[in-house]
Amino acid sequence: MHRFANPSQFMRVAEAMLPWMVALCIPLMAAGLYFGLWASPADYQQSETVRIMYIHVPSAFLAQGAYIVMALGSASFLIWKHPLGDLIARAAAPIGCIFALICLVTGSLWGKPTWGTYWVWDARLTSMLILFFLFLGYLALANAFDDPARGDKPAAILAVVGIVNIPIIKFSVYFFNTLHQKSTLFGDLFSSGEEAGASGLQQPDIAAAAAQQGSALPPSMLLPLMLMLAAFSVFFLILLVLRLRGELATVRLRALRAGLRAG
Amino acid sequence: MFDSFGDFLAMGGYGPYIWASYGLCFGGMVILLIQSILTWKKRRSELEQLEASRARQSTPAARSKETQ
Amino acid sequence: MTEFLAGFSAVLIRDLRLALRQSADLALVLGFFTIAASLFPFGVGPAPETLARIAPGVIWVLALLSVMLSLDRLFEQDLADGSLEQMVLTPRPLVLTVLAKALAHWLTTGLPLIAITPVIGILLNFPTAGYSTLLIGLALGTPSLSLIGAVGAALTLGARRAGLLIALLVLPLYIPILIFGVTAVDSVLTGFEARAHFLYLAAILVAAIPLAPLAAAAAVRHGVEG
Amino acid sequence: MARLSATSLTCLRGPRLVFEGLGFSLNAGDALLLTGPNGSGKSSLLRLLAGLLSPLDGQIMANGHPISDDIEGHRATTAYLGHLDPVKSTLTVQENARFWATLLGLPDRVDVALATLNLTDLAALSGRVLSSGQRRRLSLTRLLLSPADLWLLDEPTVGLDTNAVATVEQMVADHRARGGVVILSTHVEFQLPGAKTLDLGDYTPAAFRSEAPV
Repeated sequence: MHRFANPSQFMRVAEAMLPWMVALCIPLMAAGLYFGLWASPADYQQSETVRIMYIHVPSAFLAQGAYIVMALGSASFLIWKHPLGDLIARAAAPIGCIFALICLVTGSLWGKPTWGTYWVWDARLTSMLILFFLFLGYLALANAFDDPARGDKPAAILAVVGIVNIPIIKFSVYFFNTLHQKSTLFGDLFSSGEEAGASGLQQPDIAAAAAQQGSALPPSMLLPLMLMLAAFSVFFLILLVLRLRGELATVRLRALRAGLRAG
Repeated sequence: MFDSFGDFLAMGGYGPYIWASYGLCFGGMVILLIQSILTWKKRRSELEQLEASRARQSTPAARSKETQ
Repeated sequence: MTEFLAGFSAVLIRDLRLALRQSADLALVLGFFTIAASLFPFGVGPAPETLARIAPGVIWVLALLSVMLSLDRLFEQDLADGSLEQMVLTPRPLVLTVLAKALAHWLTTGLPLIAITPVIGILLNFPTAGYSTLLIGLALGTPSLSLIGAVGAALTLGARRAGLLIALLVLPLYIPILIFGVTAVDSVLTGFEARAHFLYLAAILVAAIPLAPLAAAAAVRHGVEG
Repeated sequence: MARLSATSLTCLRGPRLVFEGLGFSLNAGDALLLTGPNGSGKSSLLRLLAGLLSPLDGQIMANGHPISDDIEGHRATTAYLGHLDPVKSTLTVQENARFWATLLGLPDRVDVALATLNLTDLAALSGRVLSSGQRRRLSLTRLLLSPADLWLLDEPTVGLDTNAVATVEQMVADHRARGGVVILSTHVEFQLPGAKTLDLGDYTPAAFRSEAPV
């Protein structure tokens, strides 16, 4: 089925859901911001800076989610020749890259008041930095060919190779981190010590954030976090559909131009 | 809860860090959103323009085909 | 079975012969490794203790970079003169051909690096107690560098600025090997033993041997099209 | 059942639609001569048939099965001679030939192949010193070292002297006699008795067509 022959069922469903998603995202975001910034208590230890968590954790969640979407799209393109697979990957990659960057920046802005430095080679921040490099690699490879269409398959292969390597990278980063993590202030804050040997894909960030507080997050903090997570996820889907439409239009344009320049 | 808007902005002295990170985060998201919409709009207009020019040009070509 | 080996060894011998006949390329890799290593004393100061402390990290990072810099030798020339597409067209499984090329690359890059490492160790005042761990680590790690590098080289066939692009694609995937290699030496120097680190390096190698050629072969098949 | 056939083949090279709606059918022993102006897609068609290029549309069938089903199997039964001569300058003629012979699976035919294209006395020379005609003859030896019954030759005789051309014509005739199929493009005179011809100029898409692939 030529992907530009007719927008598949998938796209029609996605288009139809778009307005609903927007209608869902705005209130969620507003509520998240209200509870996150205004109506939730400061942390006894980090005081107000804990509010950065409400955007740091969701952006980390989206960055990893985007990579998984990218890898699944690429795998379906490579293995089952799904015509939209690589387009979904190409749509998700920039989103994931930007959110990885946001996660890193908010992480370092959160780190400055609490740890005194903008960057600490903490296991989770380091993993996010490497994930950001993987995104850069994908984007560079996907656009490294004179004929844009030639970049589809190599980029898809890279995404699958990347997802296979992520558990190994995460494990080695935690391994590296526990070796160099004696008892610094930072140690008990992020308590990455106990997380050493996290096998398989990294456990969800929420648990890590909860573990970091020693006891589970108080409900007054968990609410804004959940709201922001939901709002960010819906926002991600909106962006994905928008960019997917752009990718599909680009491919259709290329086909038309080929037909035109045939003479 | 904050007792005054001033305190809210000050954020217990950590205002710059918190507002910087919120600003950058939502700034990034808005830029991403706008860029996505713009590229889509640009592509769509190119598509319409191309299809229009094809429609215009295919009629004379069709005519010239009959005359061959 | 021998029929598979015939094809495999034909590619291996040819690549080794090509590399040895252009031994200038070999010297380039070793030259880079030595010069880059000797830059560090100028950078961090010649004090023996500082050098000794950073020596394991420096040697491993430079070994990694040296392997990566010579990855274009794997497919670039063969694509240019049409050999690569002919290799795709032979009845031989492409996966074995790619594995043979990666092995040839390791024999002509990884092995010489390991051979010259003691010299570099002297330059950087590498603690003698850690030598055996360093060499074993490199012996287990550099083949994986060549295998993962082969995937990077295959993915960037026909891409603009492939040399730089390979670095961006491959270096993040090299991080686990770097970590286990360097921490192996550190743990031995601090009185622990490095068995666990070697097992991790070996595990990565055992996984890379079948998986990397699969990904590289798929990328090569795409690379020759066009 | 045709050894090789194509139906409504369409080829896109980068942004350009090279040809469309192309079709043919060949049985064992047949030959197909591709003609047409430069840029009409002769090389692209040969690369498509070798499985080195995937068509935008249309179907290529080998022995009744689409080649896309088992592209590796198809490639293993195909000998493709492109514009490039894969001759390594640091290897000798003998080493070059033996490498391809081993890889293609007929290592014991090296001497016969070199003799056929009278490269025997050049056997010890390294590739660097060969002339382009000699390099072309060396890559032509690959046809004799390969079990493939389908030959796809892209201007095989470019740069060859007259008796070398005669050798190639003889090679092609013998191959067809053995039941092989040959598809070749050429701009010079080439003896191909009883061959079908295909002018790619007929399949170049008209300047503007009403039904664009939308």
